[in-house]
Amino acid sequence: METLLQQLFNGLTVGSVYSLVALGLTLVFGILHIPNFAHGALYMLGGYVTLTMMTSLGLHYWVAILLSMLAVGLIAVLMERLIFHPLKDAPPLQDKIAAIGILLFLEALAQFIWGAEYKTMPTPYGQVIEIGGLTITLQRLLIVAAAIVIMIGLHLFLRKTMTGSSIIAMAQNRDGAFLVGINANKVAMLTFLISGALAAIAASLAAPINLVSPGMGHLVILKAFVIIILGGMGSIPGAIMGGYILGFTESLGAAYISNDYKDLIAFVLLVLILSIKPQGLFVKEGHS
Amino acid sequence: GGSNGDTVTIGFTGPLSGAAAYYGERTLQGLEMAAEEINEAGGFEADGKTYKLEIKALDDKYLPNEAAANAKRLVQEDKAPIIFTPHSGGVQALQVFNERDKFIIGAYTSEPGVVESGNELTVQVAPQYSGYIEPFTTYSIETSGKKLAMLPPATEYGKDWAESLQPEWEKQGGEVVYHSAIDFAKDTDFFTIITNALKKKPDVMFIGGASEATAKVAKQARELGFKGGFIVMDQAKFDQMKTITGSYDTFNNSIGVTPLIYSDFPGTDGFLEKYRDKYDGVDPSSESGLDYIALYALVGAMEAAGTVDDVEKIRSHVQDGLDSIPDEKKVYSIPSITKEGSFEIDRRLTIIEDGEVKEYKE
Amino acid sequence: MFLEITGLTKRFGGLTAVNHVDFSVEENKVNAIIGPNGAGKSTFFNLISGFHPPTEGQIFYRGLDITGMPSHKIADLGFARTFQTTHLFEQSTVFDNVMVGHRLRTKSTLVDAVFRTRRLKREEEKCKEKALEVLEFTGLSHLADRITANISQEEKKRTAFALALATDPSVLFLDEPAAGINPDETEGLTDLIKRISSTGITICLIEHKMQMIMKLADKIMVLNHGEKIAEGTPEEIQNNEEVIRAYLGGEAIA
Amino acid sequence: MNGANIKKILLPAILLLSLLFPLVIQNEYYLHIMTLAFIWIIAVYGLNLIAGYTGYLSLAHAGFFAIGAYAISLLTVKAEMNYWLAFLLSIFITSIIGFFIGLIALRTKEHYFAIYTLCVGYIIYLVIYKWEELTGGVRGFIGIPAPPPIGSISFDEAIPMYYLVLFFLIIGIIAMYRIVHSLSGRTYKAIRNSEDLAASIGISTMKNKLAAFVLSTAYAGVAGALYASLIRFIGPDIGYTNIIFDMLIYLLVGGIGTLSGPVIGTILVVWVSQNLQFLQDYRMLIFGPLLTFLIIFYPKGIAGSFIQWRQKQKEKAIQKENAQVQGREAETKI
Amino acid sequence: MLKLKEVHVKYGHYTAVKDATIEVESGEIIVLLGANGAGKSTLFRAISGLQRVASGSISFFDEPIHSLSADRIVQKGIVQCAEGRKLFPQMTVHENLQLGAFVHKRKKEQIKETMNHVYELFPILKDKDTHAAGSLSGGQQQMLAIGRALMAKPKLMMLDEPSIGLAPLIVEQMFNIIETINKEGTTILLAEQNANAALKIADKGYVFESGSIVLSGTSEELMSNEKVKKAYIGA
Ligand SMILES: Nc1ncnc2c1ncn2[C@@H]1O[C@H](COP(=O)(O)OP(=O)(O)OP(=O)(O)O)[C@@H](O)[C@H]1O
Ligand SMILES: Nc1ncnc2c1ncn2[C@@H]1O[C@H](COP(=O)(O)OP(=O)(O)OP(=O)(O)O)[C@@H](O)[C@H]1O
Ligand SMILES: [Mg+2]
Ligand SMILES: [Mg+2]
Repeated sequence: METLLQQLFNGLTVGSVYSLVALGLTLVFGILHIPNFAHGALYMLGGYVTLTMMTSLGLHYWVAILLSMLAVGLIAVLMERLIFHPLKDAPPLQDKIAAIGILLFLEALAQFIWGAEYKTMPTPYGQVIEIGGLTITLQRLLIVAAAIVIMIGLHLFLRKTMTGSSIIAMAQNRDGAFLVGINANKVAMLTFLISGALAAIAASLAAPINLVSPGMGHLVILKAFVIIILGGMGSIPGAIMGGYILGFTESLGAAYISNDYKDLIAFVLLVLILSIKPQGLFVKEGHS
Repeated sequence: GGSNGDTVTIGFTGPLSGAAAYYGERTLQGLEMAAEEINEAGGFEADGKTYKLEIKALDDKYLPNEAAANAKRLVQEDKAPIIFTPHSGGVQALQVFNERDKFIIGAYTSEPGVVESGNELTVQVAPQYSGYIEPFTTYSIETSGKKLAMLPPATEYGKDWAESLQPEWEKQGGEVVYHSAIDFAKDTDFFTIITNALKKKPDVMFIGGASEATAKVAKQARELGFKGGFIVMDQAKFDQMKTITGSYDTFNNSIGVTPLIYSDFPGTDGFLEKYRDKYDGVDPSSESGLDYIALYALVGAMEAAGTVDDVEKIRSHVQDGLDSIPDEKKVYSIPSITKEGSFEIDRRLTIIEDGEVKEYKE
Repeated sequence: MFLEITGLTKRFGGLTAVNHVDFSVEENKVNAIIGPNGAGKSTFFNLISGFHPPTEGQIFYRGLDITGMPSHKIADLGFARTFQTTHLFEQSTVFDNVMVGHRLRTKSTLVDAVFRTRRLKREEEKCKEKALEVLEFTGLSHLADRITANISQEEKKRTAFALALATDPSVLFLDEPAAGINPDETEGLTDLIKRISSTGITICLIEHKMQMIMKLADKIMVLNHGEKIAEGTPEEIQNNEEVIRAYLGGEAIA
Repeated sequence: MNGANIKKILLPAILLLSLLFPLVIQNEYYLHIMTLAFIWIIAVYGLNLIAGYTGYLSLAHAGFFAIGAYAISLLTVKAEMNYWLAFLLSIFITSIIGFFIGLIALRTKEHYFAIYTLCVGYIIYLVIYKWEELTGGVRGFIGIPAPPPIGSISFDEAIPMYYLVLFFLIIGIIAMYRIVHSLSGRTYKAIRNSEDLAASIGISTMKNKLAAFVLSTAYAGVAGALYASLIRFIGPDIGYTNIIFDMLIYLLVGGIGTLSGPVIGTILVVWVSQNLQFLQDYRMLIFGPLLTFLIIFYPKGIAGSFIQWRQKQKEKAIQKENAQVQGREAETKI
Repeated sequence: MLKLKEVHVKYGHYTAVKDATIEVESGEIIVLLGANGAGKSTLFRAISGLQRVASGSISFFDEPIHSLSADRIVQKGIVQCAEGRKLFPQMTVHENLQLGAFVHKRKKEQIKETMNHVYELFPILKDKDTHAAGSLSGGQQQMLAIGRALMAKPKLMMLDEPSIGLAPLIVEQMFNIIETINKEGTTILLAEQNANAALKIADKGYVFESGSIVLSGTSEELMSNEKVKKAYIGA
């Protein structure tokens, strides 16, 4: 029982991280229909930038995170301007490959700057809290809380502000967006900015409980893809749901099925779902 | 193989990019330091001729096929008589043709298979950890208890370790209650696996991997309320682990290999100094130290054999090479090489009690 | 009966695009379907040619129930179609476009391809001849090597015809073949359709251009909001009050 | 048609070159690299068939490559089967697995297919990585035999192995050439261009897609088996996503959906990256952007761009003709 | 107010609009007649900046706009109510209207007023306020599209086949509303196939055939023109 609770909580923690990453990915996909394979690299960069700000500039955790969100966001925008924008009319394969190219580049860059070894991120929130056999470190509470706050914030931004809804509008009907005078480029850049920032904060929150390394984005991004298919590509609630579903299945799977094969769970899950519903869950009706 | 003018190229193929690059670079550093020293000392003499050393390193991204390609290149273009490689995948890919192409493999891997395969031209530089197993077990069962949870890193080194630890542990009347590998490259969170391990109420936990990672696992185990001791795989160094946890208390009742920096071999201090001011203050690790001394041994072997290209002859003189290593170069003391071809090392063990580092006397 | 449609219905989510339509296509005739934009004409075609499974209703071809058959099987039975927005293999040459059209009448497989069997050679010949034949018939021979993306709208329409004809159809569905081409070209296309029809191929035609319909049609069905509001000869339709109100518009008859 | 001439001259020249290569170049390292490159080319042709000609970007092909490699290793080492029998069997196994995966995967489209196959590839990798009893896990798989000697020719020598691989490559290219130019090939291209239209002219898209997919996995299987027999040691990494990325890079640089693309791209990139060796970990700093900008400015790759250029010339010529014709008509009218 | 001079629009090699010269005066209703694919929508897309013109010039109040981006053109006061409506299907009617005023997003007050006005014009939309646009019937969607266009307070509104797929009754309403909007001071550019309905409310008309203007004049002239009758009034 205790273990079950503990594992559920662990799942919650991991799920929060997954959701944040998937959110950024799904936003970009919704607008530009690009599966951005380089998103994992943004996640990785987020971790490193925050770490550097803290260790070499001695900034406070939160300040570092903010700066890192900004920095990675800008890198993402740059990525959109330099690569995805020129490719917007190219055949569908090209943007995928280009994304891979960026991924390889950014990883090499990270290794060049920070080296290849594992690094650990200090956190001001190391305290351990015991609640009825349930062990919770403050950092983990933070991850869960922050994730929820961010999601609510994002939701309000997208639903309640014009600028935010212009993103959704763009996703739902590109031409329609143009017709009401939304500037496609601005929206695209804004979207990448947000997606980058989300990746950065996800990494910065997760880093203190694991490790920072050039390859840290690999598996996370693959799983994020699984999530946005689970949740329906471009769907925001879908990404959040999917993230937590995956988080729980993994931690429970690790506990009650097999720890060694837990990474398989995500992918098997996806393969099963697509086998049954080739368009993924929650596909929208074809509107005319 | 063969010699090229009066410089001998020592080849290296290992991960210099990607996740394992850090490890690859450290194995390379030892070689480069040794080569520099030897060259500064005017090179070495074989059969009345003096040679200088040149280290040529190629990246193989940890992939066997790349390693093979690199080795071919080093042999063809540089006539390298010796090629170092720090992963068993590479070693095994090279062993396919090293006897035919006539070069010695400097194998930095603990995989016993690479020498058991009976390859005539392989020198296993990395220690066979088998010797650690017994004292580790004895100490941990005495001080902490009989229930062992094994959480080795998901690397072949970790797996080998775990597999030789388990029988010894059971032989001494202990019981392995949990066994699963941690994949530092893949796992987003170690809580999950540690929770599962602790469910089995272990007294001792076997952990390892890079120091930072290992420390992290130990820390989280404590957070989750683990009170017992750790067996720390030799790859991790207590001193570096301390930088993560802040103090040694986290590791109370743990046993591990004495970090190079705490070793008291004749050559250790000199090496530490040189290494630190070459690599701005960073502490060296055993990989560097072992490759460093291995190169001395092999150069000694070439001198003793009086040839730089008759590799069989060189191989048969490695023992002489080991004997000829001057004391001030002995970062480790390696009295002998087994006839299968792996170095035998005097080992030093460290335990931590009440937050203090102590030497463990077997 | 040649092609019998009964109670055909299609719903997309909330919207009923085709609503209990009964219709019988007459062999060797030109059967026209007209109606305002969004009336459900294209959808009606899509249902018959197996692109959407109908929500309700049945389709019989020479007594055989073909309701919900996959479109390639239906094509195999001798149904061919053109699409409203001309739909071609844009990046291939006109000839290659038309050549695959006859693929469904061939048997050769990968194995034949790898070993260049006699069968493959024979069938490739067959397809080439067919392609040349239909290009000749549609008056496109001179464009055979052009990349389809670069030819004119009207030529694309003809290519679409050729592609459809290459499948040796017994019934041909044309969705607004004359959309986006000028009157003279429309004339030309009208003749082409006449000639096709005269070779004994049954034709189903959707078109907004009345004068063309009136020239060609033996029988007209009018759809509005997915429902059949009238059926009959051109004359009957022209004078049908409801049709005028719903489609031809106001006091249209000149 | 100058295209025909180019083919008439270039093809035999290249063939001759590849045949003479070992005799001219005495360097075993170059031979080894070439042999490896040829193996990759075979795999890339497989990828090209499904991604280039049929329009379905499969990211699982590194997985199939690995399956081929592990299959032959297991059969020869653990089951001690006759090499060539094992070789055929491992191709068969790869295709069978490909068949069942394709059966499901090909129901998805576009991004879904790409991501689906990406995941399938990753599953294959993880299974190899975790299933130690069978595959040896991270330790990899040792002692894979070279092909058995034919007469006095022993294949653990570099030159015979080179010719063996070259042999398979040539077979592979001829088969691919014939397929692409056959009715089946046209069918695949039709599907790539528009699946609806293809269906409307009576093509059973599923059957054809599946055929293309299975064949493409077979190519990957052959490549894998040859790889295992050349390197004689394999680890799970050969199934990792990096490998499929490499294949894609080869394919795109050369020109996706073209017959010469895989050859050009693979050989070029392999040699370039060998010569960038001295950059070591900085290699990708140059290579990544290089790749990306190539994609932006030459999305059709080298071969593709060339073909496009020739096509343009032709179009121009034709249009000029027509113009002249009209011109004459105009004159005659006057 | 709006002048098109020798405008050509191309899709790749294919020229969809050839040498179009059109003049629109403030307060007018101008109708473009033409069969499917004649080039009406393309011309509209060109004016709205969704499609670049290959050659020729478009000027609005004597200021060239053919090189401006779509959003700038909307800001200038040219709003299109496009073929196929182009609504945001998963958003509510309200949200759709809101976004219609995107270019005025700062002016909260004005947005409120305009929205109320739109609701007066189309009471049905007020009832459907919270429904998803995708769930509306074709006719309602068309009204929403026009409503959304109005939200931007356009000086010139372009309507591309507003009668598509609408019941005759609604078509009539639609044309009445267009007239009302025009009376309130918005200039209207209307693309239609339903010629007689359109010509009834229009001042001037242009007839398109495969991309070129083949005929133009006052609606009376066009009404009485045989060719037009034959081709676009049917029968
Ligand atoms: N795939 C689809 N999903 C949802 N609705 C659809 C789909 N296809 C068509 N519709 C709707 O069905 C109705 C009929 O469409 P259809 O294309 O059959 O009209 P049509 O008579 O061909 O009009 P037109 O003359 O403009 O071609 C329209 O309201 C359209 O929006
Ligand atoms: N995106 C596009 N790419 C290529 N050709 C196009 C494109 N859009 C339209 N066309 C072609 O341009 C021509 C004009 O199309 P357009 O939609 O402007 O005609 P229209 O008068 O609006 O027809 P409708 O009455 O059906 O709306 C048509 O032949 C059409 O096929
Ligand atoms: Mg239609
Ligand atoms: Mg239009």
